Amino acid sequence: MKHILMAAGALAFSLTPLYAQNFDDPQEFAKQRDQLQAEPMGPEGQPWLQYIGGDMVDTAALGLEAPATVCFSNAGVNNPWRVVGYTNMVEELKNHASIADFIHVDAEGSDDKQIADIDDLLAGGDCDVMIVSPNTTAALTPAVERACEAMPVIVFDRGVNTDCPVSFIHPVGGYGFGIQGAEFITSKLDEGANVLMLRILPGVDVLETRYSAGRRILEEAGMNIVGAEFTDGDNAKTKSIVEDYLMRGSIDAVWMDAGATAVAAIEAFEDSGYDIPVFVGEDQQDFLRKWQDEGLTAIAPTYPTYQWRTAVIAAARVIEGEPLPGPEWVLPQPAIVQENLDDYVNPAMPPLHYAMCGCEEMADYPQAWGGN
Amino acid sequence: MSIAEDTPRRKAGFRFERWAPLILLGGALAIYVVVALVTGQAQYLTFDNLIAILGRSIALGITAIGQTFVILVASIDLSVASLISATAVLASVVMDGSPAMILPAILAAIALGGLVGLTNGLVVSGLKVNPLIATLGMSLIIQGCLSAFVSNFAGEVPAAFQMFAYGELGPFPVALLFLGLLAVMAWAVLRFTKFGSDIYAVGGNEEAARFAGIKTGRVVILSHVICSICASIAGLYLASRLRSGAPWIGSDGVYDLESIAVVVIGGTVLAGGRGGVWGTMAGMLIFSLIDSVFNIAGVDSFAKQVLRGIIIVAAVAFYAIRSKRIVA
Amino acid sequence: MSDSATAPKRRLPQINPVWVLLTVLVVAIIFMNPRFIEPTGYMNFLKRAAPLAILAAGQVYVITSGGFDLSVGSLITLVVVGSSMLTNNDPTATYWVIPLMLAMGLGVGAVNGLVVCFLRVPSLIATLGMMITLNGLAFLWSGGAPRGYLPDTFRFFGRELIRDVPLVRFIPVSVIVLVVVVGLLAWLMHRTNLGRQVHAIGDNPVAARLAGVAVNRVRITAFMLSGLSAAIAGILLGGFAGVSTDVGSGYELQAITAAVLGGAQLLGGRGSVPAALGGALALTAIFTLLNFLGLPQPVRQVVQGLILIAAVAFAMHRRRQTGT
Amino acid sequence: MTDPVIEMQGITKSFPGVRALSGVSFGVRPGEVQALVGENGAGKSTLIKILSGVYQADAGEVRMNGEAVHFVHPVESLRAGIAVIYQEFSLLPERTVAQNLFLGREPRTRFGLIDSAKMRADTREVLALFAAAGRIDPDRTVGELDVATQQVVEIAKAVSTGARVVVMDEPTAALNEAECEELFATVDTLRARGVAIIYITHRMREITRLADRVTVLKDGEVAARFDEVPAPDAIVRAMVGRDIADFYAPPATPEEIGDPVLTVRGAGNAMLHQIDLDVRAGEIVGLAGIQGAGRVALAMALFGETPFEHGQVTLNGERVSFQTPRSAILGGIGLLPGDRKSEGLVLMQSVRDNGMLTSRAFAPLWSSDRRNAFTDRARMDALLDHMEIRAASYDQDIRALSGGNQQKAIVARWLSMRPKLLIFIEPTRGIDVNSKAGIYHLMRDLAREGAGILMISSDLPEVIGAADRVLVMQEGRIAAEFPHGATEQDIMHAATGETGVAA
Repeated sequence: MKHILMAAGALAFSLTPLYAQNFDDPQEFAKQRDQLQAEPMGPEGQPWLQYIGGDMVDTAALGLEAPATVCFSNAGVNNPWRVVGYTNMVEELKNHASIADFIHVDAEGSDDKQIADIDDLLAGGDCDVMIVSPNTTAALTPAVERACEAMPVIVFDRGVNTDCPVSFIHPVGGYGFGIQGAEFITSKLDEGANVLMLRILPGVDVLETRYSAGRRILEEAGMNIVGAEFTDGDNAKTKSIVEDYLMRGSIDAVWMDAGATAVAAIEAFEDSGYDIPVFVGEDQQDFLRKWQDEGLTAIAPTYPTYQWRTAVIAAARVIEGEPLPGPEWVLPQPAIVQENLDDYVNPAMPPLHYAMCGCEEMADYPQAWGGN
Repeated sequence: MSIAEDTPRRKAGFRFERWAPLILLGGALAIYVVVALVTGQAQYLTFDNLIAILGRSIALGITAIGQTFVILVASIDLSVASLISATAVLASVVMDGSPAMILPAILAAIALGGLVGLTNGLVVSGLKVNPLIATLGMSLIIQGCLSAFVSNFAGEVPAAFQMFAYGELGPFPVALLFLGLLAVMAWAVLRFTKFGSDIYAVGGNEEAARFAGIKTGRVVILSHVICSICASIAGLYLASRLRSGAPWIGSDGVYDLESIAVVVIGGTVLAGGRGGVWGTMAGMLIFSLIDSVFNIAGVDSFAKQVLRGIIIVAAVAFYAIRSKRIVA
Repeated sequence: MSDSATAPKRRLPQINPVWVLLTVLVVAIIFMNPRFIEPTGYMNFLKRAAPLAILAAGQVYVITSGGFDLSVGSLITLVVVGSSMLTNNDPTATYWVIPLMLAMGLGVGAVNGLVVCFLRVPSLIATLGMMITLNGLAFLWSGGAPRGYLPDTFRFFGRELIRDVPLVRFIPVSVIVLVVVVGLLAWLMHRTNLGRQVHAIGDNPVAARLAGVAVNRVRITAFMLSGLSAAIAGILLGGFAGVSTDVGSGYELQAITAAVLGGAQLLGGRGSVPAALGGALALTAIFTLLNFLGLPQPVRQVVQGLILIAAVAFAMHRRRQTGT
Repeated sequence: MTDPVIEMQGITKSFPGVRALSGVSFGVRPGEVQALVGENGAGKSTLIKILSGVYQADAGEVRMNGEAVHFVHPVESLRAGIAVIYQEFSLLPERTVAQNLFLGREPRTRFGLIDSAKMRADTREVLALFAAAGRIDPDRTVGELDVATQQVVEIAKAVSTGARVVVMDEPTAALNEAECEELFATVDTLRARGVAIIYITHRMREITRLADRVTVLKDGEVAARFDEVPAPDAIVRAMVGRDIADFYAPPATPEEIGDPVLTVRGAGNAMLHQIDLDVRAGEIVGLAGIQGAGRVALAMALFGETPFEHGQVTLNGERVSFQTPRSAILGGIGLLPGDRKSEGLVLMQSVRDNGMLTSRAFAPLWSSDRRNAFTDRARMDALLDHMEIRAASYDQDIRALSGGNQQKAIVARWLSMRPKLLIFIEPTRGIDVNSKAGIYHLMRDLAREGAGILMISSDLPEVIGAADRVLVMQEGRIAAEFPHGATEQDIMHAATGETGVAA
């Protein structure tokens, strides 16, 4: 046992300096900060069709004919965000006659399986266009490259390390998310206020960038960060952690890198008999409702699920030979604030529904999303 | 005298257990063909597709070959998933894109596997800790050490090393040939070496093995070392396939429980002493076929899980229901 | 010995090492955080430990009978998700949803038991299959994300406090549930025919069968109690923390760990409900302590792994020393 | 006369609570068959286990070819040339005959791989010593062979080690007459080759046929040593060494025997054929036969574990058809299994728990473990006291008790149920001589209280001495019946089918 620990320790020390990956990139930070302010192009009120930055790619040359088959290699539907997104996607398909067939394969959160899935689709499916939502960036790059050789590829959510896809669709990004929440806290509190940062998991790129951006802004504003804890996205653990912090001292604000456990964190304050401080959550219905019911001082940055619609729209445009924003299609990433909170709260929707879905006008809303 | 002693064993001309994995595999294949035909997707019945199916679960197959060894000696290894992550990360960090470091990285990964296997074996055979607990504890320790220092994809494997996962020799992927070779080697070890014979003896009746002069502790330890080294190789394969290693790839693939399920579906009994590596390969193929059937039939991923759980139990019941032994 | 009827000798009560471990850990926690001795401190601790303790108390039945139950974690998830689907924001639904969930726990346990007894699938595989199946069912039922809130009536058990209690100021409802459930399970295990027979079938199923024990009935009952305890744990967890999709993951291994820390013998024959409670409290105390020490998650995993191996190695060592 | 290859002198060995051997001296010369006889529990097995290094003697020494040896592991004795064929087979059922024969010492090729061809050839060569050779394919898995053939493989395994000393522990227990003759021929072959053979048996006929010398053990001491094979009576007297009438309880008087408790007519299943059987209240019926004759199968059929498929069973005047042990127990049958450790005891539980097991099994699951419809703690303790069970406390784990006390606890289990028919399988196996008498008297007491008793035993003197009537089984049938006082010869003849002695 001792040997193992020593070996692991030695290994670790050799690793740490090399592989503290850079999730704190000032350039990217500044870029996303600008993009949050930028006026998006495209139809107003339909953010899933809007884009920031004006580059377009022509797809007529790809020579596809409608109707065509679209294949979708999905990293997974293993969390509510992806469930809402996938529902958006399925509903959006109904708007596109040019997509005759839609084949969905689900990798259940495994890189290895997703690579195999893409190979399967290439070997046997009659795919004309492929949409990929990669499980992780680096691992899926070779598979996506192979897919690119065979057909046009649309990538969304996480990217890949290649520019071969027709377009990579994503909202502004993790820095933007972190910035919105942290700036809200600094605008509400004075220097030296106690801020607790709650994080889901280490190592996930989109979450790490949220954290680094949030931390940078809080530190620059002179906030006292009392702790940064991982919750594993587990409500019970979140509640326990917050309770433990409350036993040790007061908290003026809670910043979270994802909103899944926001309500549990709020309940920790309630159950321990404390006032609810300034809160950064996300656009999940349970948080929005709590916010509205309790009159919180809060903000809900979003990582909009409407990008799943956009992926289908992009595929349809490829088939129809229409131009689309690319090679990057940057979608706007609005935050829900006090002023527009009422627009997003909908008691008919399930607690884990992501309100920034851009789906309210779709045909089967709200039933398809589990609402009444 | 015990019940067994006084009851003459009935002679069985047809040994069901030997053929059961093939029957199951045949069944899975038939279902695959039928589903492909019924859904009008005959394009899935080509040679290329067969190869793609065979190549679906290489990492699982490599791990399961190792798991076969420990299960045959009536042990079990739950630490393979975290070991896969650890070796994948170790290899990709040591290589760090440099082709010159491929060999040292492979050696380092295998050494780590050997060390973990040795420790597992010592704890199981020396301290007499139940193997389930010993390897579960080991799994937590490895995962903890790993994620203490690495939290994302770390390092990068050079293009040359990606040959392992992506290279092709004629129509066959290199990794598939490697898996075949590994299976043949494992079969040869079990069939032709004294060590292989000892494994069956220790798993079948430890006391009898000890009386025959077999150093049972050594056999258990060596089996664990083989199992862990196989897991390291699976880790190397995944590093090659994913271009890098991350601390979650083993647990995301559920290689611990799935490798056990594959071995058991292949007819190796958890109590040890019976089974073999070809059954395990059949089990792996059954898993791959089921996955492919789900994909071509477009089964919803949640329903897929439900079915998978039922299939595992049903497959094991297929063997076990005939035994009269009380199990717990 | 012929005089044993007149002067029945009792064995000297051997102290189960888990209580020593727990005491050391609690002292360490108090040292780190003196406020732990206030009601808020230890009551929060007990509240947090309650679901695991109940789960471990149920798991002990299966372990003592010679098996494993890996399905409890996903059963917890299914209970939470299912409750949220069924209550559908209706506070009055609680009164039938909770009994239904308890029945579901019993039902899942019964299926586990039937598969083990009649299909003769080893429980490790049978409950692994059940674990995968139930996880899938939870997703399938909810379509991936639960559709309803859990009403306050449902969350009462896991979340509410009974205030103005003399001496301790307040008692969380979940602590009362803990005491009642573990008390009942301990009584069943150590004071009834069921408990003695669970021990017997785990010790030697052939002998038990030839002695007339209804091995299958007892085994299925053990699995049902484990399922029931998982349902109760699920109701507490759902109440404590609200709806989420992976509430129960990892609990199966924690429950086994807690039972083993309490000295339950894997593959059957020995097990104690109070000691499993001790194991669960010790495990929770370890986590709490590591939290106070500011140690990150990875270190916790390593410590958990080391303690698990050390506990069993120590037990085996003791068993060999006493020559049994 | 050649020098002894093995000489054991002054061997003493104690186990907790039991002195198994005291000052035993024993030797065997090359090319002779030395019969080692004694009752169960006389110390034969312990002596052999010391010779082979399973146990270490407390005092005394073992010499091999004149040099003191000290084996601490069976492997060492095996290497030194001592092969022991234990009663419990040590064969691996999933492996082939050849693999079993060469387990742990497989021949290898130049490359270090197992030389299967040589192993197969060597196996054939070894098997050629046996008449059964033609029937045994080296590539068959052992599990597919019948018990007799497995026995041959077990012996062949010992022979194949090239041992100079071979110990056979009741090798004919599972063999029929023809197979016995084959075995005797094999023993002759070995003797002719200069192998020293220690032959443990109960059967006088085998001693007369095979032995050159005889050593009799009794109560852990050498009771007699014969350099020439004496008349069987002399051996028996030395073995028992006491008044047999006192050792066994007196047989039942005609008045004590009542109406039939159990009547079986024309019953059978896959292993049993045309069973007709009566057991009366107050009567002890002995069931003799060689291993595999179906005695245990009959017990298990009556007990519902492997039920009869046809025929009639009447218990206390009522037609019954038990399909499970539970229903049989409810009907009034109790059974003491032959292998206490694997079939009788729940070892990690207390003495009292073992005693109360059955009564608890028939009480409601949720009711108290202290009291049920059949017994309660105080009555169970009284019962255990009555049987004079020696234990530090009834809360003690039962595994710490001696075999005799363990057996009594199992008897107590049944007494609380007041069964009408009690089946004892090998009731005194592994129990020391003094406790044996206790068990016999206990059985007689139970019979006097009105129970019918069916006793299955491989110990012929025990069957003859303890039973009021002896039934002999052969190949799944009841082949003969003898009244109290039959001779061993009569019974053996019937059991091995030499002559169809009808009662």
